[in-house]
Parts: sequence; structure tokens; C-alpha cells
Amino acid sequence: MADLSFPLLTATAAVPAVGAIATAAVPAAKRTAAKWLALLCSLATLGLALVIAFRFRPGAKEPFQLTESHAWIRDFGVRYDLGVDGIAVALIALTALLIPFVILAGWHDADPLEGATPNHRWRPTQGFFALILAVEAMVVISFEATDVFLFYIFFEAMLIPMYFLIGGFGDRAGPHGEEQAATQRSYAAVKFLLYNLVGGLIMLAAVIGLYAVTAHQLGAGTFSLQQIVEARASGQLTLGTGTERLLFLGFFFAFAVKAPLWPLHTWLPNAMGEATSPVAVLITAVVDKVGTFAMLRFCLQLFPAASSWATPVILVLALISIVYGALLAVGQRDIKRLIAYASISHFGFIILGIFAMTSQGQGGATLYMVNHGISTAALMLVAGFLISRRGSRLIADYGGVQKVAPVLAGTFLVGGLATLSLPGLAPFISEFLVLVGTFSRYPAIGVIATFGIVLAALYVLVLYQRTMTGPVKAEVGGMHDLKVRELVVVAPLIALLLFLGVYPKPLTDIVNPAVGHTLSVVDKKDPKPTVQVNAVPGHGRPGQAVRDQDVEAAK
Amino acid sequence: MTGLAATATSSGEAVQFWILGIVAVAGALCTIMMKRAVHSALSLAGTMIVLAVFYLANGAYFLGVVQIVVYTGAIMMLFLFVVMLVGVTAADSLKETLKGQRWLAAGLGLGFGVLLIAGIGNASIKEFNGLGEANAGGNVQGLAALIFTKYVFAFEVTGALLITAAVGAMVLTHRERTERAKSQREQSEARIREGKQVPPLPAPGVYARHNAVDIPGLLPDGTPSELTVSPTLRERGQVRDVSGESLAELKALEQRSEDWLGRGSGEAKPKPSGPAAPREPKEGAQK
Amino acid sequence: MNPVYYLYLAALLFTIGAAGVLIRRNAIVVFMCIELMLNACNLAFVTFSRMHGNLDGQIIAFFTMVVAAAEVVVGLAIIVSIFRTRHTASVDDASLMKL
Amino acid sequence: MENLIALLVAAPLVGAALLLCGGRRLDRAGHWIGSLFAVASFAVAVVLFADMLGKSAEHRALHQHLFSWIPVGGFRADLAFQLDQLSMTFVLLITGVGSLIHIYSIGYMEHDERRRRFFGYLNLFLAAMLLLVLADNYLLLYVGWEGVGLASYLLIGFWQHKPSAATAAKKAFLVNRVGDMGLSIAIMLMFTTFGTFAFGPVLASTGATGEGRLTAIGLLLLLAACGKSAQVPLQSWLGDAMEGPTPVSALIHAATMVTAGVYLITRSGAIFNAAPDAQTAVVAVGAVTLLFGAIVGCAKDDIKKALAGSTMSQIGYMVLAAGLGPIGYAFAIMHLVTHGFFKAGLFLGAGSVMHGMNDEVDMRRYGGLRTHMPITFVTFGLGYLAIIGFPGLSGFFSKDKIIEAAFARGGTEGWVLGGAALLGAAITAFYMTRVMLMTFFGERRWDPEEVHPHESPKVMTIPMIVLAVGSVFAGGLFSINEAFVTWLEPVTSFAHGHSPVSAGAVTAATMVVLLIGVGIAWRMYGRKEVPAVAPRGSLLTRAARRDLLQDDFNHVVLVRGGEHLTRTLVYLDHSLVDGAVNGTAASMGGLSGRLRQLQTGFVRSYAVQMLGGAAVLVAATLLMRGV
Repeated sequence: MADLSFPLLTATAAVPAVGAIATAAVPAAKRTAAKWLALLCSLATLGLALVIAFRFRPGAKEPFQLTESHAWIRDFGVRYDLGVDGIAVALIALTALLIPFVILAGWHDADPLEGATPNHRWRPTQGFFALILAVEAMVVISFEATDVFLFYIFFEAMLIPMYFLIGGFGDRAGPHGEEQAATQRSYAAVKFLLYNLVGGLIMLAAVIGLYAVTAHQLGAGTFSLQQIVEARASGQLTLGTGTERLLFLGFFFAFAVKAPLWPLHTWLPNAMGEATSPVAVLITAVVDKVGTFAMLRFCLQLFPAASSWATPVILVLALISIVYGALLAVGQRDIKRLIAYASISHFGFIILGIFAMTSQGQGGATLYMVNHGISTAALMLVAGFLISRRGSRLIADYGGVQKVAPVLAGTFLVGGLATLSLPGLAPFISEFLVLVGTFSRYPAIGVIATFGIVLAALYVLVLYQRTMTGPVKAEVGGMHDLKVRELVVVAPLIALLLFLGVYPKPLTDIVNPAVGHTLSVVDKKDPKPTVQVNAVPGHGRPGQAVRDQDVEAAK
Repeated sequence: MTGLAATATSSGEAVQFWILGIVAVAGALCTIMMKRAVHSALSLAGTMIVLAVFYLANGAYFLGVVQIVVYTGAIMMLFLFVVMLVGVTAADSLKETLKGQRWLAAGLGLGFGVLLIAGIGNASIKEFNGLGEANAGGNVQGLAALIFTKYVFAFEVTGALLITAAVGAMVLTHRERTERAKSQREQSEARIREGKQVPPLPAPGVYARHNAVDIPGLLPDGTPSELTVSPTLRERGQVRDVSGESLAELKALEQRSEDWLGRGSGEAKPKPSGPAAPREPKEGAQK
Repeated sequence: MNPVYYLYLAALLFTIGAAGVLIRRNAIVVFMCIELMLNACNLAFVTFSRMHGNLDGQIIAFFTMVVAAAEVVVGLAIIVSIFRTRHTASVDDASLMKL
Repeated sequence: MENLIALLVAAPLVGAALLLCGGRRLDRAGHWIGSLFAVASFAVAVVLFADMLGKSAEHRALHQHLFSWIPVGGFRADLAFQLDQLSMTFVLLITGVGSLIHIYSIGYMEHDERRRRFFGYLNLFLAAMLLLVLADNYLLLYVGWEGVGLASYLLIGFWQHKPSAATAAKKAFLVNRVGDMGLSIAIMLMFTTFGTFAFGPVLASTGATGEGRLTAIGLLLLLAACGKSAQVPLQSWLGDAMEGPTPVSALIHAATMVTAGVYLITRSGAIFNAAPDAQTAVVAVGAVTLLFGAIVGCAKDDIKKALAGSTMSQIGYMVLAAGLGPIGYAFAIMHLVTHGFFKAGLFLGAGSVMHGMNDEVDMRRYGGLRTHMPITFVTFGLGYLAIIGFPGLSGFFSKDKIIEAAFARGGTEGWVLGGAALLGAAITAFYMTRVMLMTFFGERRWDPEEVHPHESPKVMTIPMIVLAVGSVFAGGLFSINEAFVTWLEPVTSFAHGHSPVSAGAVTAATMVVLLIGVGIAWRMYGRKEVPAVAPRGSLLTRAARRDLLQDDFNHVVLVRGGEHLTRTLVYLDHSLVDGAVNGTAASMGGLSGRLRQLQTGFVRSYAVQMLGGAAVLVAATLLMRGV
């Protein structure tokens, strides 16, 4: 297209990458400088992401825009192919949006302990922020990659900085003292790494298999998503049923681990529980989204037949995740683990929406990714502030916080309400869309999934009641309310939740065409309503004005 | 010569084979069974000589000679030399230390041998076209022709290998002297500084009946002194201790004289005791 | 008698040598066993050359001898230096490869 | 004109935003700002009402389309309002009573340091409630529906430092969520059936689909209504909701929010008309609840809980009426409005009494208050007369009509429903008389040293007076040549029920049961001395005190069961799911440990392995040749 002059997508990934190196290079003494540098880089990335969002033309007919394509490893047909569809744009925007808040929220998380001797080799602060930026860069590029191999590389490389972020930095709020917490942390980090590595390796096998198949049938093997999709559409490339299913499973397993889907979820509570809350946000709101996103972009588009073959099982698993995650969240005693299990439940909704194979379901799932990112970020970051004040993650250690810190309690409540997807806040729209989308194709599953909203209310309100209400606990008494920095972190998120809850159109406009394209690749149509609403004059009934457009909507 | 051509050899060779074959196998077995390396080496040499004979019987005259001269003459002697260096008498126990090693070895060896023999057995090698025409121009000439034409390159390489091996051996065994040798004066000074054994070491014991380097002298209390024999002998445990028996003899003599003098009923009879008893030798010495 | 018996003998000697390598701890004896195995091979080669009626087998045997000589020289040198440092010629004592 | 509709919702919403984000600097003016926005909204409502009266019945419905809210594929949700006669009625009730209660709260919450936040929540509630009644499609209604749930959560738990309040708030929200689940599933079903969920097209094309689906939708809507309107089996939250400040109980849990269920059923009339089974379910729920609430109301000594029971029962009447179809809708709404007046009045009265009695709620510690707080006494008394259906007052007209309609259902069903309604009327008369007597008559059972009962300030009494006036005359006004019915007729098609018993007979019967109820109450509480501590009472009484044991049922079945379920799941997640993973890791470690043993470091063992390898090779070659 015309605006190829400036490689926008590459730049968006490159800025944080460069920023990471620069931040890491800042000398040990200049901690604050490193922080500001990191913040500036993330803001620059946000700017670029917004430019992408504005350059992106939802109406355009080609599936991917702002594409860049360079040969990389000629012998294996690996190309440096970037391109974004509406879904990717939305998620890149989410990532770029959240990172500055993550950095701000973690402003003091990596400061050396008081009384720690200044060490010029080991610079935790610089490392912390550099790693965060590195993660951002990798996530962004894996949202942009349209070459399976390129995607795989960054999908895996992401693990390395995440591993150090989880294992290296903890909130000093472990229930059993610091060294115990350290062991717990390293356990969580290793678990995270192994889990995702196994998934990734299985995916690698599938990737190689895909290459072999294309090489065998197209002559020259390729990893390019578009080429493969087109080849399949034109019938040049025909996968055997068995092959396609195996490859699909290989891809899906990796994404299901990342997402995470029951029963591959057990790494998430540990990781989120032990990491600092900004890192936890990074995990659940940013990194895990790559998994669900990849299901939409790769699983469905590369293996449509296999996807619809596996749909029933996946839907059931997603359903289990929803109910199971919610129930376990109710049973948790640790605030962060509770939020982690809530996230598992929400990822269940996302996957449910993706595999419902309806425009509402997948559109809703995409919105869900964005909204869940924002809402979880809000809740988790506030929880982090709370924990940093009291120095404990146990719910039982709190009580009556709203009396001493009303603003903190208020923001916490809003975050919680977003998590239980209260109408008027963004998550409601996505959740309802997912439910409608599922219901219109699989009514039973839709109905059961709806129980999730009751359970969500249960765990959120129980958490709020136990921590915020009731008589003020002695240790909580001296707690001070949110500081300006913290308010700057939370307020925009909440504002965004409200805005997207009332006026999600900008988002839906970007997402809808992409979802339409995906569905057309899978070639699935929305089930038609049983009744065609006809424009009979509603004998004196109200709402003639609406009826016309509603009728054409129903057509 | 002609017998070599036939598939069945002459009965003479057969007899020779059976007798010497048994000898060879026996030698081989002794090689791996003997406690002392020297014996192993000798029995191996035997086996090699037998093999040399077999070479000759197979028409490999040159190799037969080489086998005897190079192998048995040079290599085996090298072995013996090293054995001497390490210690002829050093006998290593045949007791197995690794668990199950011996059984594994026996089992595997057996299986391996069976396999080989089976392989040779079902390899269809029946007719032998002997070395008649090959050795027509003389075995040595034949070999030479091959070595310097067909295998010349390999030959050169082997030469290089041999030289490398020689140099390698020198490098490995040569001990580099890093600093100049100490002069006598320096040594003595060093000895003084360390404060150990300033005067020359004491001479070995000189006795009426014994006088040799492997016999330690006695300390005043009659115990043998380590210093008086060379450390090498001590190392090998080849020190002969005379103090014990000589003291015993003194004692016996004393006893006899006592009996002969007829006294010695009742009062302090020295208790019979070996050289270990500390008091006796002194008495002996006083007498 | 069929000269193939020489091969059987070679096999037998070779096996005995191999067993010796496995059983003995004294490095020198181990070397002797290796020599035994080499000699067994030589016997086989010689027999083969008689079998095929050409001298190539003998040539190979000759080379084997040369190589064996070289190997013995170096090997014994190694043994000697090891003995100097460790005061033992047992192969089990040099088990530094173990974790 | 229709552009004003958004203003109705916007005004209180802005107020809420101001008050909640304004921070401490608004603390002093907060209550005035809140009341101002409420009154402003009421003014707009009045303007719209006047405008509506000016038009002919056909063209009264207004519609305002703001923007397309969620457009995804065939799924179109618009942010659009519609204002027809039904919505108008509600808007007036909500804004009117709402404003009064705002004003009342200025006095009532005077000494609470979080008063600003209280008014913020109240405004939030008004906005949500107006959104609920003004929405032109079910999804937007759902937003309002959950919005009022949130507001009531915040207001019930307003005194969060009281654990009981926090628990009550949570309970209310959860029980409502169960109902909301019904509503959301109903919306999904509508979408899959009609491809839309806007009132117009859905209600217009009910004829086009099978009765089964409509029945399903109807039952789901009924579930939602039960949750919001505290109908059996989801009624348990209302009693605890009285933990909230009294104005909240008056506004949310008596006058407006709890009636949302009735609104939903009436609004979806077309669906219910087409699904008789669903209607039967509705009337059944209504009848059961009106008796249930009444019985509970008889046993409570806490004045607010007694009133809560009565609210439940009155809403039972409305639901019953709404379930009767066209013959009942109008009367349901009518009773809803009159009930809004007198029940709000009663609650405010109760609040005023508590205000004077240091927040004492136990009626057994009241008595003889009529001399100490005359205005409260009078207003409360008028509300009392209205609710028991004293001839000429609001309650009389509305409730009488409902009983009539119940009989008009016809057949045994009609008799059963009518009988239940009559019985309910009797019990109502009984427990309300009981409240009245225990509070204002008899001689004092409170200690004059501690409490000094006094009349409340004007800012509180005036709203009570206004409401009292409403509760006296509203019913009469509405019934002048069926003004109310004709007003609503375009929305809720009206049909005259043909009752087997004449209207006169019904009225007479009502009067009789009324007198019986009052008489019994008089005998029990007027003549005898009321013990200051509650007697053990009969089995029924004790059950009724515990809300007929359904709370205990919930506790045993849902709470305990849930706790056990979650605990087991937490255990399983750790031991089974996670255990499987860790087990694999552990076994890998063990295996590698075993394999490590092979590396003894002894040359000879390696040699053994080499020989083994060689043997295998030889064997392989032999086999190859063999084959």
C-alpha cells in the first residue's frame, strides 16, 4: 500500500526494544533516570500504536494492512512479514497502553532494599524496566507477525524476560518471610518456563510439519499465513484430515498453555501470586493475550476444518475453565491468587467466544481480550498498592480499609465490578457478546456459562467485603490513601473502562471486519434468527422509530 | 609351499596347529589370569612366538620374523622394562572391585566370541587359493612391491606416526628441569634451614653374622632404625630385620647358661618374652 | 585340517584379550591384552591373505604391527608418567570422569 | 421534545459523578447538589408529562435515539430511549418520590460524615432506575437493571463498618444476580429467536414464533422479576436489606426499585399474553409471595422488617395482577403507584420514629409515641389506613381492583387467587394494625432517661406530609372514570374482566376481612399489654420470625455446600491437576538420576559398554547377512 515509506510496524516493535537496551545500559547510580527513560520509551510506543490505529482503514478489503515483507531465511522460505488486522490493532493498542501504567505502578518495586550496599554490577532497577520493555517489544511483534515462523520465535523468546521478571522480583509480602518467598518465586518462575516451553516445543514440531507439508505440495515451502490461506482457498494446498488435526493440536496446545485453558492452568496462579503485581498484570493482561490472539489468527485460519472438528471438546474445556476458575477464586485466601483464578475464568470466556464461531462470539472475544486487560490491570494494580501498604497477600489480614483509605477502596471496587462485568463498564459488553454468540449456536453451553456471572459476583464481593468493609483492623489503621502516582495509574484505566462500556463503537468498528474475514476463512455463518421480524405496524406499540433499523439489522 | 594352496592343510601343519594352538590359548589365558604383571608379560611373549610360527606356517615369512624380532624382541621387552620400573613384585589383587564387572565381562566376552565364531562358521570360506604365485618372487619382495607401490602413501603416514609416537613418548616421560641444580653448599644450607638430618644418614647395621644394605641398624633400645636402609628398599618392603632374632638368641643363651650354673630356682626369673619386651635387650647388652 | 581354524583361533584369542581388558586393573596388563587382540587380528589378516592368495592381508598386518608399536610406546609413556604422579598403575584410580 | 428524555437520566448521573469524584471539598454542599439534580430531573419529567397530556393517546409515545451502542454482526444494541405512558408513570413516581426522599435525607443523614457519598449513591440510583424504565430495548433495560442493583448494593452497605450491613449488601447483590442471569438468558433467547431485542419489534412479532420459546422467555423474565422484586423464591434479600439507612429502604426497597419486576412483566405483556403457562407461573408466584410476605410481616418486631414483609406482600399483589394479563396490568401499575406513596410514607415515618428514638428499631421498645411525634403519627396513620385499604384511600381502590381481577380470572383458579388475595388483605390489616398499635398506642415501653422522643425537623416532615397526601388521594384520582386505565391502555392493552362475583360483593368481602384483621390485632395488642421482650410464640410465629426458614435453607444448602465444594476443588486443583504436572517433572528427575548411575567414571565399565555395542553390531551384521 501507499504508506509503506515508513515501516510503522517495525518501528512500533523497535522503539521498546531499543529502549530496553538503553535502560539496561544506564549506570547503577542513576536509577531514576532509567525509570524515566523506560517510561518515555513506553509512551513513544503508545504514540506509534495510536498512529497505527489511525492509519488502519477498517473498510479496506485486504485482510492485512500496513504490511512489510522482506525475505529473511531464503532456504526455508522464512520471511519477515508484518501486517495487522483489526484484532491485532486492538491488541497492540492495549499492550502499548498498559505498559506505561505497568512501569508507573512498578516504579518502586525494583528499588534495592534499604540498607542494601550499592553494587555496581547488579542493577535490579534497570534490569526490571529493561525486561518489561523487552516483553513489550516481543509481544508487539508477535501481534504483528504474519509469518508463522517469525511469530513462533517471538512467542517463545517472550518467555526469557518473563522468567526473569517472575523469578527475580517479588513483592515483599510472602506469608512466610523473604527467603521462603524467594524459593516460592523461583519455583513459580521455573514452572512458568517449563509449562510454556513444552507447549512451545510441541508447536515447533507442528510448525516444522506445516513447512514440510507446504514444501511437499507447493514445491517451495512457506510459513506465510496469507500464502497458505490463499493456497488452501484455491485448492493448491490440501491437508489430509489426520495431518491437519495433528498440526492444529500442535498449535492449539501451545496457545492453550499460554492462554491458559483448563487443565493447563496451574502455572498461572503461582506465577501471578509470586510476581509483583505489575508483572502479574504483564502476564495476564499482555502476554497471555498472545495465546488467545494466536488461536484466532493461526489456529482458525490455518486449520479451519480441524478447528471445527475440535470445537466441541474445546468448548467444554472452556466451560470448565469458566466455572472451575470462578469456584477456585471463591476458595482462595490470597488476593493475587484469587485474581489469577478469576483470570482463568475470563480466559475461558474468551476461548468460548473464539470457538463459538459466530461474529458476536469472536468479536466479543476480541473485545474481551482488550477489556479484560484493562479491568484486570486496574484491579491487580490497586491490589498491588494495597498489598504494598500492608505487606501481606492474605485476605484475612485486611478489613475496614474503606474507612481509612476510601479512594483506594473505591478504585478497588470499580475494578472488582469491572471484573464481575457490571453493565456500564467495558467487560460487560464483551462478556455478553460472547454469551450471546455462544448461545446462538450452542444454547446449553451458553446457559451454563451464564452461571459464571453469578460466581464472578460472588468472589468479587466476598473479596471486597473481607478486605474493605467491616471494623478497621489494627494493622490496617495507619494505612494511607492512594498517592498521586498511584492515582495517575488507576484513574485513566477506570475512565477507559467507563468510556468503552458506554461507547465501544471505535473498538467494534476496527474489530468487526477482521472477525468477518476470520469467519469467512473458517467459512461459518451466523445462525439466522428463527423469526424474521417483519415491520408489522405495532398497533399503537411504542418504538416505531427503532423498529425500521432493527428490522434491517435482523435481516 | 604347495600345501598352502589346498583347502585342507598337510597333516604336519594340522598337528602343529593343534599343539601350538593350545599353547597359544593357554598363554593368552595366563596373560589375563596371572597376578603379577611379569608373568603376564612372559606368557604373552609365549603366545606371540606361537603366533609367529603360525605366520610362518601361513606363508607370511617376513611377518613371522618381524613378529619375533619386533614384537617379542622389542615391544615385550619394553613391557618388561616398564614393569620393572613400576615394580616387579607389585602384585595387584585379582579381586574385582566394580560390581558385576567380572560377570558382565565374562558374559559379553563369551557372547562376542560365540558371535565371531558363528560368523566365521557361516561365512562361506571353503577353498583356499594359497600364496603360491603371490610368494613366487619371494615373500619379502612381494611385500616390498606392494608397500612401495600400492600402499606407499600409508607407509609414509605410518612413518610419520612412528616419529610422532617417539617424540610423544619423550615428551611424556621427560621431566623438565626448571631451575639449575643445587650446589652441595646450598643443599647443606637448605638442610640446616629445614633442621632435618644435618649429618649424613647412618650406615646400615653391621653385625657379626649379617652385613648388608637391607639390614637396619639398631637404636639404643634395640628397635631397628628406619634411616639406616635406603627408602627404595623400604618402599618395596624388602628390609630384613635382625634385631628380633638376635635378641631371641641372646635370651636363649642366657637361659642355657642359667641352667648350666644350676641356680635360678625361685628368684626373679626373667619372663620369657619376644623382642617386643623392652627390658631384656638392655640386660643382654650389659652382659 | 582346514586353515579356517586359524580364524577360529584368532577369534578366540581376540575374545580372551577383550575379556582381559575388561577384567584387569593393572594398566600394563590391560595394554598387554590389547596387544593380544591386535595379534589375533594379525593372525586373521594373515590367514585371509592366504585365503585370497594375495599379500594385501599381510601388508595390513604389517601396518597393524607398526601402529601397535607406536601405540605401545605412547601408551607405556603415559602409564609411566601417571605412575610417577599417582604412584599407581591401576586404571580404576583414574576415575576423574565421575561426577 | 424527545431530546429532553436523555436529560432525565443525565441530570442525576451528572449529580452522581460530581458527588462521587468531587472529593471532600463538596462535603458541605453535597446534599444540596444531590437534591438539586433530583428535583431538576423531576421538573423535566413534569414538563414532558404536560407535553404528553397535550397529545392524543396514539401519539404520546416519544422516542430518542442517541447512538448505536454495540453493533456486532446482526447484533444491534442502541442507546435509545422511549417514553410512553407506562414509562411516564414510572418516571414521575421515581423522580417525585425520589426528590422527596432526597430532601428527607438531608435531615436524616445530617450527622453522617459521609453524607456527600450517600447523596451521590442516591443520584446514581435515580439515574439507573430512570434508565431502566426509559430503555427502548431489553439490553439497555438490563444495564439499568444491574445499575439499580449496584446502587442498592452501595446503599444497603452504606454503613460498611457494620459487618451485618456489608453482608446484607452482598446478599442482595448476589440474589439479584441470579435474577439477572434469567434476564440475560431471556435476552439471548430473544436475539436467537427474533434477531433483535428491542421492545418494538420483539413485542410486535410474538405471534410469529412458537409458544414454547415464548413460555421459556416468559419464565426467564419472571425469574428476573423475582430477583429484583423480592418474590418467592428469591425474596430472601429484602429483609436484610433493611440494614441500609431508612430513606434507602423507603426509596429503593419500597417505592421504586423493587417494583421494577412488575414493570418488566407489564412491559413484556405481549410475551406473557402469548404464553399462558408463563402467566400461570406469574400469578402463582404473586399469590404465594403476597401470603408469604404478609405472614413474615406479622411476626417481625423490627419495625422496618415488618414493613419490608408488607412490601413483599404488596408487590405480590402487583405481580399477581400483572400475571392476570390485560385485565390486570393497569391495576398492577396503579397499585404500584399508590403503594409507592403510602409505603414510602410509612418508611419515612418509621425513619422519623427511629430518628426520635436513637435509631431503636424494636417495636417492643416503642409505645405511646403518638403524643411525642404527632406529625409522624398522623402521616404514618394515613399511610396505614391507605395500605389496609380503608375505603376512600388510595390502597382501597387499587387493591380492591386487583382482588376483583383475581376472581375474574375465572374457574377454580380464579377462586383460589381471589381467596388468597382476600386472605392477604386480612393479614395485611392485622400486621399493619399491630405495627400501628405497638408503635403509637399503649403506654411507653422505653426509658425516658435514655431516649427523648421528639418530632423530626421540617425537612423530614414535609416530605412525609406530601406523601401522606398522595397516599390519601392518589387512588381516588386515578379511579375517576378509570382515568389511569385509559391512560395506560395504549401500552398495556386493557380488557374488562368478567368476575363471577359482583364488584360490590368483592368490596364487601374486603371490608369484612379488613375488620376481622383489625379486630384480631386489636385484641392481641390493643387490649393486652405488649411484653417488652418477644414471647416464644407458636411454631408458625417462630418460623415467620426466621423468614419461614428459607434463609436457613439457603445457608445449609447453598452456603455450606458451596464452601465444601470450593474447598474440595482447591484441594483437587493442588493435588490432582497440579500434582499430575509436578509428578511428571519428579519422575523425569528420578529417571535421569537412575541413568546417571551408568556414568561410573571407571574406564573398564565404559569398555564393557563398548564391547556390548560391538557385540550388538556384529549380531546385527550377521542377522543382516542371514536375512
